[in-house]
Amino acid sequence: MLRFLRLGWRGLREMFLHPWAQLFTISAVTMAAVLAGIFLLLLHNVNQELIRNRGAVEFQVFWREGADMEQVRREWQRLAAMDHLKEMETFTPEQALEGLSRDLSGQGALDWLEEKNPLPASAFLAFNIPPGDHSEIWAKGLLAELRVLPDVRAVHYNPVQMDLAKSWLSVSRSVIWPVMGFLALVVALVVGNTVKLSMLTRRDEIEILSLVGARPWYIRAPLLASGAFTGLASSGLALGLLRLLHLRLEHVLDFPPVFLVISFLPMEHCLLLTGVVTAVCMAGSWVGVRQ
Amino acid sequence: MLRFLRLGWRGLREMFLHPWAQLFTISAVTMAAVLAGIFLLLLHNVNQELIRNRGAVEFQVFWREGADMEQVRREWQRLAAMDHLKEMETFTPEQALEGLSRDLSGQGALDWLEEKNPLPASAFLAFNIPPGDHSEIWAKGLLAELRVLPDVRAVHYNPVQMDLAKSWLSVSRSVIWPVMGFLALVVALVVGNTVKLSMLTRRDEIEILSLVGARPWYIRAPLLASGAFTGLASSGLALGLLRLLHLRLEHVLDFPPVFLVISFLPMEHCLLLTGVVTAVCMAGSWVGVRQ
Amino acid sequence: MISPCPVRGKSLANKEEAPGKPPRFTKSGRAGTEFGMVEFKRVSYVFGSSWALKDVSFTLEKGGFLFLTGHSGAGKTTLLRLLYAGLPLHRGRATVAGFELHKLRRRHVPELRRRVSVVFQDFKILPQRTVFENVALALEVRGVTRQHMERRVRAIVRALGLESKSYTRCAHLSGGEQQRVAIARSMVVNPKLILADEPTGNLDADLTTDLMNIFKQFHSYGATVIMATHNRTILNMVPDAHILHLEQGQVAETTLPVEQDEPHTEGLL
Amino acid sequence: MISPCPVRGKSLANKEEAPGKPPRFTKSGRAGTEFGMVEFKRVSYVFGSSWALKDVSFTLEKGGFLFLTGHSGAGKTTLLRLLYAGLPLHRGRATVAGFELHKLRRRHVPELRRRVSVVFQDFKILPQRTVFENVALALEVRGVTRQHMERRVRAIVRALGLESKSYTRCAHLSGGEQQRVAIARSMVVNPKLILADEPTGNLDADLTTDLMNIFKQFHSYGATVIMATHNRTILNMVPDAHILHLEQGQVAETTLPVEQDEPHTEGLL
Ligand SMILES: Nc1ncnc2c1ncn2[C@@H]1O[C@H](COP(=O)(O)OP(=O)(O)OP(=O)(O)O)[C@@H](O)[C@H]1O
Ligand SMILES: Nc1ncnc2c1ncn2[C@@H]1O[C@H](COP(=O)(O)OP(=O)(O)OP(=O)(O)O)[C@@H](O)[C@H]1O
Ligand SMILES: [Mg+2]
Ligand SMILES: [Mg+2]
Repeated sequence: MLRFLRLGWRGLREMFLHPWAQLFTISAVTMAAVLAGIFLLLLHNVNQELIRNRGAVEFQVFWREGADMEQVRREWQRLAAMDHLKEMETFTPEQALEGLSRDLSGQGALDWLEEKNPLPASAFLAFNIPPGDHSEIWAKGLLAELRVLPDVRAVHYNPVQMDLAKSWLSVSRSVIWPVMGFLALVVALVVGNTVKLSMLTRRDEIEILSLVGARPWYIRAPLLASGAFTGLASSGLALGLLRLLHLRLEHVLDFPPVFLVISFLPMEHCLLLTGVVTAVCMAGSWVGVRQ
Repeated sequence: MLRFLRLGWRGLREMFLHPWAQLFTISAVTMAAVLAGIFLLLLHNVNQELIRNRGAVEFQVFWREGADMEQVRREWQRLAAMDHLKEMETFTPEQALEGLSRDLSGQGALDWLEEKNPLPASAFLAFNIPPGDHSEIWAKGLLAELRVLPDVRAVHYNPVQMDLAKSWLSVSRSVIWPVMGFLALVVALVVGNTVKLSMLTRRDEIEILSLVGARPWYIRAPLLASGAFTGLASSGLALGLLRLLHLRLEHVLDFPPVFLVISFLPMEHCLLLTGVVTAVCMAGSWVGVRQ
Repeated sequence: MISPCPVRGKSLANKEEAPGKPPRFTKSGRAGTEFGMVEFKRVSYVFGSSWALKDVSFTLEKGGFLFLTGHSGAGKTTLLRLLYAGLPLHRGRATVAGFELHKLRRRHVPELRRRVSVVFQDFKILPQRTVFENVALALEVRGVTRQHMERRVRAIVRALGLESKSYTRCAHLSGGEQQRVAIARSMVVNPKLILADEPTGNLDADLTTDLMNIFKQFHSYGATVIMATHNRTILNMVPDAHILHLEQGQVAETTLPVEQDEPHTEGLL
Repeated sequence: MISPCPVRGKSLANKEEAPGKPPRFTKSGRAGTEFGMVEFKRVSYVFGSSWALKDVSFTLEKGGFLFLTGHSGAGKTTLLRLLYAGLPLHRGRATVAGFELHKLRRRHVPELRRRVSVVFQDFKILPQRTVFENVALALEVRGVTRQHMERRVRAIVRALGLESKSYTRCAHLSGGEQQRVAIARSMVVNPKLILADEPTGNLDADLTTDLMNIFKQFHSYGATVIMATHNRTILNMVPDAHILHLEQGQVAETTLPVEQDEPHTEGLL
């Protein structure tokens, strides 16, 4: 074990024998990692947006004209306590007329209707779709539940909304992971090739070590150590650069109707990036010895 | 000239003396180019979406109640011929009531209003913002123009819409180009470093050529040729891979409310990618000789 | 002068297996012959279509001294490369340092190379490392402790007149100095079998004499030496040395006892 | 035997400037001295803190033959490196092949190197290319046409006994064969000034004699030769050769006429 550490330490010292090659390698790996990181950042934020928006199913509940407002209000209270409710807005007939009037002209155009208000009481309910695949059935159940409320005349619900949610789910399943995988592959190839290329500059060294009787692990341990160092240094640098980029762009989408504050990669993603890059660098060093 | 071509040809032949290094280089460069290409594809499609949606300013024009429908219709025809008009929808009072009624319950709830329709004639107009920075002034002018139409009681227009358009413009100005620039830089670094690294494997060769009296351009011409080849081959491969990826993902966002068919990079972008990668490879070869 | 057999330092070549000990396993390519002996039986080697070695047979007893001579391209380096498993042995049988080369497994190659010290014709030193580091490499690879290493490296470096260059990178050495580094690296492990390929090509007469004295000293302490050379003057420096003269890959002349049994066997078939 | 001065082939070294022609410009480092002459005046060279050459002065007339001798590390290679601008000349003045080394501009280095043919101690051949390609390289660099090139390369390769290896990669050659490729490359351009650094280190006596005959032939046709060597036997092979013996970077002994004016001038100041 001590010997292994010593060999690793030697690997790190030896990196300075080829400072240029090392510098090139680290910067190329860093840049590849930055590219991957930008993708991760993008996917992470898109995914967050999706998660925030996807699950909402919206219902509009209309009560009978002239329903007892006392009872309707009591029902509203019951509705407000329902599971998975995300948002609820209620309209008395007066509020509805006011809104309609405002929508139409903003000048009290329908004031003359006030005495004989034709509009019913209504409520707008948005529910988060609970996790699981039975969202359709669940929504149907909810619809039925709402329809049988006393004095409710009609419940509208928009199945397109459900489609959208389902589509997003399928997109994030069918695109995001394959794209991530492809991305990881690309980064692995770039990083691996860069490392292998820099191994080529050390081929003579490896040959000589083997000629004087070094065991394979004696040759490899230092290379693995320097591979690990390259990977850690590069991914560290890459995360630093990403953070800078993020600070620069954090609020760039934070304007009126979008209000999207770009969030940085969560810890797991950072660790993932570091891990993958380091692993690939070490694998590159390992394979490089065979060439 | 002929000599130069011969040297270039020699450069290409010599690539096969270091097949591994060349293969690594080409695949690393290809992968970097693919990453850049994915970004380009993304930006291109986002940008297209923005261009399609950004410029619309929407106006709602309400006529006085009981205005002469013949005259209103004539005005509609004039409006339909306006510059930059993107979309126009017109509503007679009957249509408006029908829509309202449908919106409220879908069951002819407001049928009893038909005799004494309280709603005015109205029109929905969406204009593309013409290029240039004076969109605000232009929109104000348009608003004034619409307000003075005979019998028009009110014109509503949503300044948020304008904000959105302006914000998108500023985003695409403040984000997309910096990101593209950064991206180009990153690709240049990855590619350049990879090429320089592969030059390291040819350092002895360069030294020997110089020792036997080769002029600098005699050394460089073949390297530039092989750099150019590397760049062209890599960007060609990268475009091929991108196209495959595109074919795979073309219709993945083409579902109900999004309807986004991802389009491939236009010719100019492809040429740009090829050009940048090739130039960077050649520059890398050029610089590599000094190291 | 350095002592090839230091009293305290154990002989490194034998670190893992004492000479004369019976072989522990033979499947892996370990031979039943005595450690330190070199034996070739009808060994041939082909590069592509040209024969670098053809039916070479000889036996060098433990502690022998053999000069390999022959014109440029005769196959001297090829023969030595076979001995340290720098080339795989496909035709014929050979035994060296207790290993049977024709049965040698990949994972036993490092072990073989720790028993056989080689001075390469093209030096094969690491240009970016110092003289000290290059020489110490051979010990480091064998897991020798730091203090012991320092002492031995200093001694051999001094013996070869490289003291003042100890901390110079090998890329900055003259041709002869590089050659001496290569020699020092092979000597520092106190080898029992030394293969030296043209070790005096870049050295002047005085240095050559000094160097041959070092080789002779190792030899007198029991090391087996095989040296490929063009330099006729050094042939006379070792009175009891054998000579194997190669011509186009074949043994043209030799002072070694030649076994005649193999062609005989062939005649019987 | 190859002819150093072919009747039809023009002398390549003089392609750009005929010998004896007055120099066209002196600012750039071209000298007023006769082409082909080598002159050193109080030349020194320091690597870091150690003097590789110290106050070396000599004059070698056009067509002269000079052996550089000296122990390993004496500075022979350093002297030759200065001559082909492999090292920059900072102290002293030197003239070679019509160039003043102390004034030499970077862009004139290729021109200088086309006039000076060098056999490097470590060969400096391209291992991945064939023998033919390596030898042809020297001609290619000078822009020689293909047919002329083939003829000359074949002739020199035959003269050095490498015919059968013409299309072998140099990585697959023996040490002596590689050395001969390096020699062939320097000879193929029909040089007027040859610098050879230890050209016989890996060659046996017969080949050395052959090779020296080639050098002598070039010499007899008017080429200037400077050869660094350890091999004392070859010193006698060229009867009219001069010897410059270096010791720790200083001229210890020489058969060249030594100019005494510089120390004299110093005495006057
Ligand atoms: N890797 C190789 N591939 C093909 N041929 C080779 C290879 N190595 C050596 N040869 C050929 O095998 C023959 C013997 O080579 P070897 O190196 O053994 O000669 P040598 O006796 O050491 O010569 P020298 O004295 O010049 O070093 C030569 O003709 C050489 O060209
Ligand atoms: N690049 C360098 N950096 C530092 N010192 C050097 C360098 N090249 C040579 N030297 C030193 O300069 C001295 C002269 O070296 P040089 O190569 O000229 O010797 P040489 O006479 O050719 O020796 P040999 O016969 O061994 O080839 C040596 O001590 C050497 O170590
Ligand atoms: Mg040899
Ligand atoms: Mg030298």
